[in-house]
Amino acid sequence: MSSNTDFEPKIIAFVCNWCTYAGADLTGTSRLKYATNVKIVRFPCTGRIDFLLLLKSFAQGADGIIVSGCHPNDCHYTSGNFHARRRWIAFRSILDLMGVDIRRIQYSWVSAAEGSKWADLVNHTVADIRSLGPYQEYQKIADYLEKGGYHGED
Amino acid sequence: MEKIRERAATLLAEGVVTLVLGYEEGTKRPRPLFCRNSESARKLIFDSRCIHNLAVYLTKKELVGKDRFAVIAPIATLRSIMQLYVENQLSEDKLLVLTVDPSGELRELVTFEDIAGYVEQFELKRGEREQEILSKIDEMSREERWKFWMEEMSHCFKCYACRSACPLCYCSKCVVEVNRPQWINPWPAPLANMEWHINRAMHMVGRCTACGACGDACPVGIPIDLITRKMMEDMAPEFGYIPGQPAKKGNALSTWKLDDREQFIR
Amino acid sequence: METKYISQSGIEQWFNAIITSGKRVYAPVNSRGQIDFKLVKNLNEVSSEYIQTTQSIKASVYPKAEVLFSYEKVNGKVNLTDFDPESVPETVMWKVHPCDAAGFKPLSAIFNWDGADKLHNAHLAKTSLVSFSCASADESCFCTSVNGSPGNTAGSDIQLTMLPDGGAIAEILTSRGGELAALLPSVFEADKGVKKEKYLVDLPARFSLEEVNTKLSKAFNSTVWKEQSERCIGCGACAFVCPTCACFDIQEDVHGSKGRRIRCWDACGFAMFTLHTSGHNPREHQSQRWRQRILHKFSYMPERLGVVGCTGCGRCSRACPVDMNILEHITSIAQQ
Amino acid sequence: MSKIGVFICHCGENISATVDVERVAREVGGMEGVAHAIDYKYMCSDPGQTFIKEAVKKYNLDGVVVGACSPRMHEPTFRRACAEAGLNPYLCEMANLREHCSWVHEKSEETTEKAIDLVKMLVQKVKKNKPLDSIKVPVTKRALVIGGGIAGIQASLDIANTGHKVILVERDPSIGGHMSQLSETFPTLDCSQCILTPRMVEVAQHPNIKLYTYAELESLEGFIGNFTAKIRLKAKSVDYSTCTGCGACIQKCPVKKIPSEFNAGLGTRTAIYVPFPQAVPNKPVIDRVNCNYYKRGACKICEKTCQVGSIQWDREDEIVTEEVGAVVLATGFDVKGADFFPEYGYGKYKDVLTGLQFERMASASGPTFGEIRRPSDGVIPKKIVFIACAGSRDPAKGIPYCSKICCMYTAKHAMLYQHKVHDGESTVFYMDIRAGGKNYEEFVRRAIEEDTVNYVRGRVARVYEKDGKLIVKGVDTLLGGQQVEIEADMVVLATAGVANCGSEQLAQKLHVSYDPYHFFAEAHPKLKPVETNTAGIFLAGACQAPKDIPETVGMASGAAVKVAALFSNDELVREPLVAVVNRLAPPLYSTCVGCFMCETACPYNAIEHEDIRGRDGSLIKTIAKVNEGLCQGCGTCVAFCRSKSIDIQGYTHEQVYAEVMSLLND
Repeated sequence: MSSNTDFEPKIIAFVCNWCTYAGADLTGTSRLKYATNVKIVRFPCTGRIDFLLLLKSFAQGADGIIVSGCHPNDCHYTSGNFHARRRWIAFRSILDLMGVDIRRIQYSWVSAAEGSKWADLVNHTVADIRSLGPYQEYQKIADYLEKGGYHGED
Repeated sequence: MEKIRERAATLLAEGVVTLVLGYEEGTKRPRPLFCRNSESARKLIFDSRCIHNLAVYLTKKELVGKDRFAVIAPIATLRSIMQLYVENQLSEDKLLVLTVDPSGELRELVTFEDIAGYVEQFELKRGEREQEILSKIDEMSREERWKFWMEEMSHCFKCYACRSACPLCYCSKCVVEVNRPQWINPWPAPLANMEWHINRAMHMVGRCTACGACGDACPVGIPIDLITRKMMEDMAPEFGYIPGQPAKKGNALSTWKLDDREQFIR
Repeated sequence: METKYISQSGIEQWFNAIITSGKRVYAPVNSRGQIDFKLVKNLNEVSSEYIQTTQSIKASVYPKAEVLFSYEKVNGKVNLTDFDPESVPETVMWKVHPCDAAGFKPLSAIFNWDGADKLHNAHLAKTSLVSFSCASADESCFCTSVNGSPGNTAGSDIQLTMLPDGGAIAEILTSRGGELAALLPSVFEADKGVKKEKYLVDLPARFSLEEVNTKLSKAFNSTVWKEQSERCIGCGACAFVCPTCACFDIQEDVHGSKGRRIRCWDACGFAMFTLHTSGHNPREHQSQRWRQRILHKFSYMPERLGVVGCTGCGRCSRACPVDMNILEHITSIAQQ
Repeated sequence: MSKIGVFICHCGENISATVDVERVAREVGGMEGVAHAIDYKYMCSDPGQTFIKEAVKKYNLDGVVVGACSPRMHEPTFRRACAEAGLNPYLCEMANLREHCSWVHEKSEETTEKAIDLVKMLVQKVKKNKPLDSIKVPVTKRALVIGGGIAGIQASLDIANTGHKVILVERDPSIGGHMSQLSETFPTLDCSQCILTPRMVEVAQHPNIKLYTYAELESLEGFIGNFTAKIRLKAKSVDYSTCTGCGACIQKCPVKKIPSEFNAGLGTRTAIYVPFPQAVPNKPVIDRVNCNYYKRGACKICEKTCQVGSIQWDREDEIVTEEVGAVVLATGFDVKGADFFPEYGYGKYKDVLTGLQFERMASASGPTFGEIRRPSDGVIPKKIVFIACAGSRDPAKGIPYCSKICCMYTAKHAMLYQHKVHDGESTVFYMDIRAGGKNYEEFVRRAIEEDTVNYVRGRVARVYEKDGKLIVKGVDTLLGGQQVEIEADMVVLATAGVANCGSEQLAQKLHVSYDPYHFFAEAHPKLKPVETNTAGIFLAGACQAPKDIPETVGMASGAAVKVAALFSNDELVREPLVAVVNRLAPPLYSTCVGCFMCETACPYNAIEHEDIRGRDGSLIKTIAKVNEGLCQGCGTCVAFCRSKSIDIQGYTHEQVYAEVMSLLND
């Protein structure tokens, strides 16, 4: 996969309401700038973020994903992020076994006070995904039913 | 073998149990047998070819009924029974476990504590087949792994034999049948199949006992058991669980530790 | 209908001629430890040592999931794109067993019983079947019990019966078969008068269809269903490998303002198959679903469509994870 | 089809300067199901809200999306506006066009397109929103306070003084706790008993406080506002309704050599006893483990002595049930005792004491009536060594934390010693002096400067006995690690404060979490220091972490206010953003199969078991049920549930799925 300077990656961010969403609010209040590629979906807690949403995002054409919540011990619900951390440890290991490109999922802890960290995270992730290129490997097969691609037919 | 037949016949004749779940000779290899009277207990066999995980039947109420029943359980089945117990799916007063220990002795395990103690003696090891395929996968690059699995997944026609054969897939409505929203596309297609198998592996974290029933059941020969197996091997030391010796409360994904290790969260 | 002789090298030349004609050719290939129909380009890819492919030719002739039509809403107007029969490529199924070829009759009976099924018929119209008669069988085979035989030509366009010299008796059975042979007429030599029966496997019938039919007509409330189905775990393996199973599901695949309607395989053995929205399930237990499977194939179809829903290929028995052996079960019903 | 109203705010120029708001309104207005879309200068202003209210009525809207600032800012505003117009407030959502868009991007096509995407995403979400009603939970306005030390006393009095009933449960025969054992208190050196005893009496006499001493919590069921507490009243063997507390029985009791708990083992008590003279209630209990009658079946001297016949030999433990709406945990702490310090000879040498023992010795009511005397021979020690951080801040001992109070009480001990033994010499070994608190540093300076206490910065390696002296070997780290050896007559260890024994079991009974040291865990380390994770259960004092008296009292009053606030309403009204387990028609009833893994995933113990029974009463299945009084809406159970049987209102599967699909589809 070659990097493509014209390529504008689609990145979706799953964040918790109490830390990262608030941190991203602070980025705004601080007028820090970041790329428009990332769009945020708000969740009560990282503990709520279903791994299936990540899979569906890739299938729907996301080139990259950000998952972010409270730092350990800072969870509004005390342990939602710890549950989430375990979920991501397992999920990453399974995706890696299956050959899914796990470099395209960026996990992070961004607190409500880390407005600049959020901007950095977004900009870094956009740059990383831009250099990885579009996730065609995944998107290509998302459309296939059976024929027309993966049965050795073409 | 004779001892198992005798014991099963006695249990049924004396009304201790109304059903003995065991194995009989099948077309090419032994198959599950439901003995409901001492007469049919004569058909029972038990040897190393008996590999069906009979624990899959234990959560089917219409089959096991309301009375006490016995199950002939090799070690893999015992591990599943322990996991089912922790997940509130079995009760001690309904179940009697018969097994044959390595010395050939017939053992009766009455309590889950007994089963746990018995299971503890056996180590879970990779077989030759698992070793061969997994080491092949280990050597692949990410792109090769993706190609390998996509090729395998293109054969899957979603008969769900893997799900049906798994003792731990006892949900009354599986997530693939949830359609608001339709998380996983119900038709067989390479990606929809992949999503199903990733999902299955995630649902098995901290639960899979690596019995291999899913892989054995797959009619098109996808080594799906190795997905959960590899996951189990990677996660067990990470989260400190031992298949067949589950923690009393919760499992790997419903519990956590302050110092769970990861290197990927920025 | 004419009978010809084709030599070993003739077979290869003819095969290559079919490939060159641009038709897709599917044939049994040994890959990943399984024999299944795959797209082939060379005759040497085709497997010889096997009794039966895991999946029937149904798996290659029809997609497992197929778009009935697709739609898109643009500026408040819906544009519909219907299924195009011409999109189906010309396909030759090579080395089909007679039991697979026979499967299209029951399939057509189901798909066309009330109205012509556009998709089914399109696939059929574009598919030619070159069957090979059977010189071997295993304990799961029982075509002779269900109106078939190792040399049954029903459904085939051309049937080859392999001879010890590597050549074959070629029965050109249909005009479509004639067209296929016409791709390289020179290799089809005059019939040498060899009787093909000599080269077929001997497979005595295991039960009488009439007897089974009579027994089944009174068996709806029998306990046999529960007894036989106890070990059934309710997967769909049997239905998906079957050459005559036709259960399907209709699904919508919607993305924003675009979408497509998909027909995909389903199985009457699944608990969800008959589940009503209310929560009621007329076939609540596996025994009822097993009964449906057997009665549909051996009673309802002969009664209503005039064709048996089983060709005796034995795939379901081989694929079953818990050894639900259909031959054994039907035999025991016949003997009751 | 939905009828959704979309309202795009310019926020003055905050949004409109970088986002083409008119285009946003125009494009979103063309969406399927959007009935009305406008943009306006200030949506949050009165006229802006009026636009929304009027549109709700005019277009009969069934959903509203406001594209403006962060929902963390104005979501309540717009939801209220919708509610006033008759639209369920939970059918209103906000798209964050300011903080997440206009403020972080330059003016460009992309920025406007992102704004459109964000609004569209919320339109797709709101299509899946369902009207929700607030959750109302009735409140039993009676509090349970567990632990009768200063924390429990303060909390009980504060709650009782707001007019609510309090049930105070104390494990020991008397309330008072550790504070009643102290001699003087830092930094003022006023007598502990003198300031505590009036409070104890006030508790006993308060009309709103029901006191159970010699009692322990057996179980606690229920949830905020609706707890049922079972309390075990341990058999006292004395009928308090007739006992006059004359004390004659105590005088006559022949078993006199039982080490006194109150005196930290330095004095003795009898088998029938009150722990200390000012005890509340000042009536005795019989210690059945040591009583001759209970041990051997004969004696009964107390019974013969008792003029009013109050001795009840066959009295049994009793369980009482109390309905309460809130619980304050005030079970205090303990100090590390014997065999924890083999290197300091505690337990081996009689003249090595804990701080608490020294406290009793310095107390005028203590075993030596306030004189400092060696337990071994009764001689007044001339040289005394105090060792601070005995166990605390020592990861090797498993206590990495600072016990917080030791620096201060060690200074106090040294000072008291110098006041009592004028020619005495005292040395304090310390790691750091932590004297953060009002007048604390001054207090320590006074000990060093006015009372000539010798402070040595360093660790003591070993204490051993030689020729009747305790040899203290340590280093002075300020003098470059020079070896220091002191021949002392007495050594006092400022032992670490640890969680009370049984706190782990208690926490499990109450379903509150605890830290690795078994101190109870607060709900948030900064913002919710007195709350626990379990709604309706609060913390006061050293059961949360070691702390001094003023801090404890402050925290107790804080907990009391939390309880009072809870009791200020007849019903608890909560946002309905809670998890729900699906319920279906028979025969499935629910897709939940009752694996109960959600039970461990829930941080709030909100998952309960619900039995589904047939008409004949037979059990069909047991499924999970969310207690909406306890659920805080984190949704961890939702992501965990394999069969998607649990969903969370406000962030349902359908809602978040629609959002994600909307973002990626175009």
